[in-house]
Amino acid sequence: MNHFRMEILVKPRPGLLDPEGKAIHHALRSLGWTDIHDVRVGKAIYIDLEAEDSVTALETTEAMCRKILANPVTEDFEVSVVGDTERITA
Amino acid sequence: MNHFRMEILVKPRPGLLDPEGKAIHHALRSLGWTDIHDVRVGKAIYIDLEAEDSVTALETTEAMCRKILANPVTEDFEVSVVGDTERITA
Amino acid sequence: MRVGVVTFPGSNCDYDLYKAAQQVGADVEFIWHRQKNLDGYDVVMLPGGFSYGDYLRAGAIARISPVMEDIVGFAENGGPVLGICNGFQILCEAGLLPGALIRNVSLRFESRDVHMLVEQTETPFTSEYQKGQILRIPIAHGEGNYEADGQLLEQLEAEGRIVFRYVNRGGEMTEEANPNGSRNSIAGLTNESGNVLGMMPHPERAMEEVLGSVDGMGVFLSLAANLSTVVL
Amino acid sequence: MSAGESPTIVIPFVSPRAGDPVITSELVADHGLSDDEYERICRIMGRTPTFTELGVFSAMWSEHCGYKNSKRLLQLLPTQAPWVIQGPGENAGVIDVGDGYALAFKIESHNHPSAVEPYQGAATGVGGILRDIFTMGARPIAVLDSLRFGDLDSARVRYLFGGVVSGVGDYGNCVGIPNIGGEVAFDRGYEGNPIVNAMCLGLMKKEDLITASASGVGNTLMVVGARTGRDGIHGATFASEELSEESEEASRPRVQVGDPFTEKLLLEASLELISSGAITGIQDMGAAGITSSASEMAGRAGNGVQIDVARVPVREPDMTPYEILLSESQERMLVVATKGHEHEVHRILEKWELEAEEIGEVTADGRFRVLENDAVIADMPALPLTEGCPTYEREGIEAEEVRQLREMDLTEHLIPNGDLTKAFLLLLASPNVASKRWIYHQYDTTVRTSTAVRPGGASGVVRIRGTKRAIAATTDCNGRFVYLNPRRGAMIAVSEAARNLVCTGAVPTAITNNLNFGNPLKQHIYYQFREAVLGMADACKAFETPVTGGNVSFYNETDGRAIYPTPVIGMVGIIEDLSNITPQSFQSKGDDIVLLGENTAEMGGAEYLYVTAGLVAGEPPRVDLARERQLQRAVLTMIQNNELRSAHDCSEGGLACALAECALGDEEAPFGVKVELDDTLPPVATLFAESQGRIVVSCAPDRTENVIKLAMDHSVPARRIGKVGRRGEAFHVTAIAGQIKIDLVTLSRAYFGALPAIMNTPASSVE
Ligand SMILES: Nc1ncnc2c1ncn2[C@@H]1O[C@H](COP(=O)(O)OP(=O)(O)O)[C@@H](O)[C@H]1O
Ligand SMILES: [Mg+2]
Repeated sequence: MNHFRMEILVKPRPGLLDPEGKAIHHALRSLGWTDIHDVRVGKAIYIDLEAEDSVTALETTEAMCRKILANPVTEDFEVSVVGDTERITA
Repeated sequence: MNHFRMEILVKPRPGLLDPEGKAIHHALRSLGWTDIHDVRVGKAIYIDLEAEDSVTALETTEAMCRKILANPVTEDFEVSVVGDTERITA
Repeated sequence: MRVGVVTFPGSNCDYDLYKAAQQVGADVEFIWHRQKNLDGYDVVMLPGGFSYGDYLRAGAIARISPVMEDIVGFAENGGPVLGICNGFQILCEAGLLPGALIRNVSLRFESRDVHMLVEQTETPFTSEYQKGQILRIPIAHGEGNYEADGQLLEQLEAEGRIVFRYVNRGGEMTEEANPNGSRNSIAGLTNESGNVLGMMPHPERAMEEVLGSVDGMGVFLSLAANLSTVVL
Repeated sequence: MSAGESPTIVIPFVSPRAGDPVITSELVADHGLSDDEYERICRIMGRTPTFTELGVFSAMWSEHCGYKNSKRLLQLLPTQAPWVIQGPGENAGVIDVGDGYALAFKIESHNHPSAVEPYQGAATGVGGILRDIFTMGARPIAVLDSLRFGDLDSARVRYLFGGVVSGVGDYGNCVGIPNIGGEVAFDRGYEGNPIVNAMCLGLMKKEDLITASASGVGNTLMVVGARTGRDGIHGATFASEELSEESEEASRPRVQVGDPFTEKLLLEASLELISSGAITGIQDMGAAGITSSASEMAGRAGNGVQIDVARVPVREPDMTPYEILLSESQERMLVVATKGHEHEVHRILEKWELEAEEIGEVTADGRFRVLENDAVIADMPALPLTEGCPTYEREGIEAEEVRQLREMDLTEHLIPNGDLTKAFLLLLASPNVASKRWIYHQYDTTVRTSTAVRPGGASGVVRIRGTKRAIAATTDCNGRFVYLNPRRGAMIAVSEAARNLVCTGAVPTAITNNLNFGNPLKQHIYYQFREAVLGMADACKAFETPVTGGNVSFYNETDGRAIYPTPVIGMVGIIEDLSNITPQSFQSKGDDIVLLGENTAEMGGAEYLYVTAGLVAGEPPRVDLARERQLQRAVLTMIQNNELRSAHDCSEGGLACALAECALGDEEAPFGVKVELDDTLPPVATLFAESQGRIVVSCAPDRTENVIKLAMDHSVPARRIGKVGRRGEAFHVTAIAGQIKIDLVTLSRAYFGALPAIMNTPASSVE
């Protein structure tokens, strides 16, 4: 088995209301950053796990997303491997 | 001016307790995913903005992070450009 | 009427719900979230609170509790299920109710009295109310912003599944009267067959004059009225 | 040993642990210990301490745990009454509230952590005080929060304020404890050093009281709840240091993160443990973590404890014994399980999905002994840790600067600078007077379905289910008054707290206090502290409200400047009959408005001066404890005789603002007001002075005569000053030579709109 660090980005689905993004947009604008078109806020989840290889690691993580990490009604997700054994133990 | 989509990953600082990560870890374990060492949860923020070039876009976004997007006491952040004009309008 | 009130780790309105059901004469028991058998209950209630700290998303982790499988079965067999606040969030996460509850537009926890209009009285939860009645009931939540796509909203409206709506004191649907930004000012809705109700306001907190309102009693009286006839 | 020979004292030798630093005088100083204190430690030990032992002593002898500079004065406070079940010294005070119930209550500060990280600092502050309550065997039934910040025109202050409020809210909301009140003030005197005090009340059957002592030699020590990480190591010493530019950066790794979900589980598990009979003692791991909880529990029982740090479940690898002993990770408890009942503790904790680990035992030898696997790494007498901390009494001298401010002539400010109505609106919209809804709408106030009066009333009230009784609670302190005249200011704080309770129909019963001050080593701060304690002692005696516990927070300074001395009073009272609960706002048009007490021209410390001239100056208003007591007795009698429809005391903003609050209620249906005041005072004083001993009541017109007569019977000045008007009528208050006239919509907008408008402008953690 090998170690992998997985990064999961969970984002509000396009078109759905994102109150947090809206509020941040508003705050940034009033701080003088006026050249912003849109702000969306999601979650970044990092999971350190053991798996045979990176393909299995990805599959497992995607299964987690479908099962619980993302809400299919409101969210999309993206999964990637951001670290393997060496980088994690470092 | 050009369009850029910025991705900001805001993560809890290492060593600090991450109750949300802990709860998710526990939930994943009870669903049978036992090969997990650690779960940490942060925010993924996407900002579509206009800037001269990608260097300015990065600088501006980092300034936003320091000013308001990240809590310097408890969080670290990472900024990157994930899209330019074409990809955004697509 | 035999009522089961489910306790998840982090539920904090379970006791309040227990007392409210008892007040209308029900025989009430707590159901621990690991319990696997719902035989003998006439109604199952999912209380408010912060199951699993509301971490990840409100209701997301509670949804995988062992008891939920049986609750899904119970509901599919027509058993009445009432979810209040966090209970509503869990029902949405579990797919027993459509849509999702996301963060309040204010991004703040909102705790105060709201007014809501009773739109549907043909449900086991609201038969003792008058159609058009305006209730004053406390809310207390951070994620009560009901979100659904246009198609679903149309369907909910067309099927008359919106039971409660946020209004002002005069009964008008306004932006200020909507405490969390819910689509169509939805405060409570049912599933297709009408036996599952989710609502953000807390009727169990409006059961006695000393607490400021008795407008929540109708929910429990309705259940008692409907279910005692079934039992007898 | 033959007669006459002294017994040989065996001094246990402990060899230094590999990798630990050697003890140098710098290291001793870094631990906040003076040379004298260090010598004393060496004498107690009979040798030089190891690094771990030094850490333990330093934490236990810190200001926070050892009360070095406050203990002697605190002994002057009255602590006894027939209804006091548990006075100071335990996790919380406990009083008898009748019908077989006991009430545990206490207040705690989290000022320094909140200055560094407002959200987590405030959240963990609430977490800590809840644990203090449920470790007494009581179920928490209410929370209050007392807050102070700098002026809100700074983005950083808005950030602190917003963060603290959501931290207080999120934590209590998640655990499910209603917030029933509190207070907040904004003044440049708190810039950079906010005050965050949280109070909790818990209810139990009298027989369920349990104390935090390690009794029963051979019993097992268990740590339950969250794992131990490197959070807040040296928090106790940190809480006793001044803040500076650097401390913000330097103290970051010490930030503790709260987990209210785990706390909720811990609460349920603890109450179940206590009722199971499997344990003999339980204590929160607060400041100084395992060290303080274990040594305090040993100290109280006169026993010793032996702990193996290698058995403590940790969150991070490679933690040293020093770190494990001093970690302040939240949501942990130390439990003393009766020998042979450990499995029951495990069973209950498992049900609540929490960990429990056996880490040691209660011993008979009075030693605080720490092992790391088989090696002894600390071995010290337990009692001196908790009882041996040297205490100091210092010299206190008033600061010249304050004396000058107090003696300032305020006559010119009695002449209004323009229109009175305009000044009034400015005052009403000042964050110190304006509605605090923006705060308490973020707090769950109705969970547990027992809140009879929510925040927004004179005091919060929770009923006791199954009885006719209710408990009322309030927190009060006007720091400006204390700053200008500490003794009088403290008396006012106690009087105001009692007055607030009385207005809701409660009999003031006991207090807890949180003494927030600057650096006590400075003479003028010590002066403030001593005077405030003396004033509080006098007032508590006068109102028969003993002090059952409290907390001292010193070193509230930024770059050498201290906050206003702020002795927050948390007072509880008993309402014998729910029907006595009295609202603060007017209830019915046509009712008479009666003023109890006298208007005076005492403008010292008034909010009016701050709003119109940016001044904190003058002699604070006089307070006559005997007359105040009479006033309160009179109002209670009126309430018990059903004479009143509402009662509200006059505080910040004076009579005019009190009347506005009575008129506006919760905004939904405000009443008009028509009041005429014939005092021969400048109108500014009549309307805005913050003279003490005044309560505005309303009653049906046919009761007015009774009300005035009852007041006279108690020698309380009383007069009818006007009438409650119709809904939608104007707010009209006339004084000799001046008046306020304004429509209710404008009034309402000023009062309710102020805080939301301010908080809509962005906040930032950096200026
Ligand atoms: N931080 C707070 N938390 C909860 N309630 C608060 C807070 N600050 C103020 N309140 C509530 O707002 C109301 C007005 O506060 P305040 O003006 O301090 O009252 P008073 O002057 O009568 O003591 C009170 O009911 C108080 O409990
Ligand atoms: Mg006030």
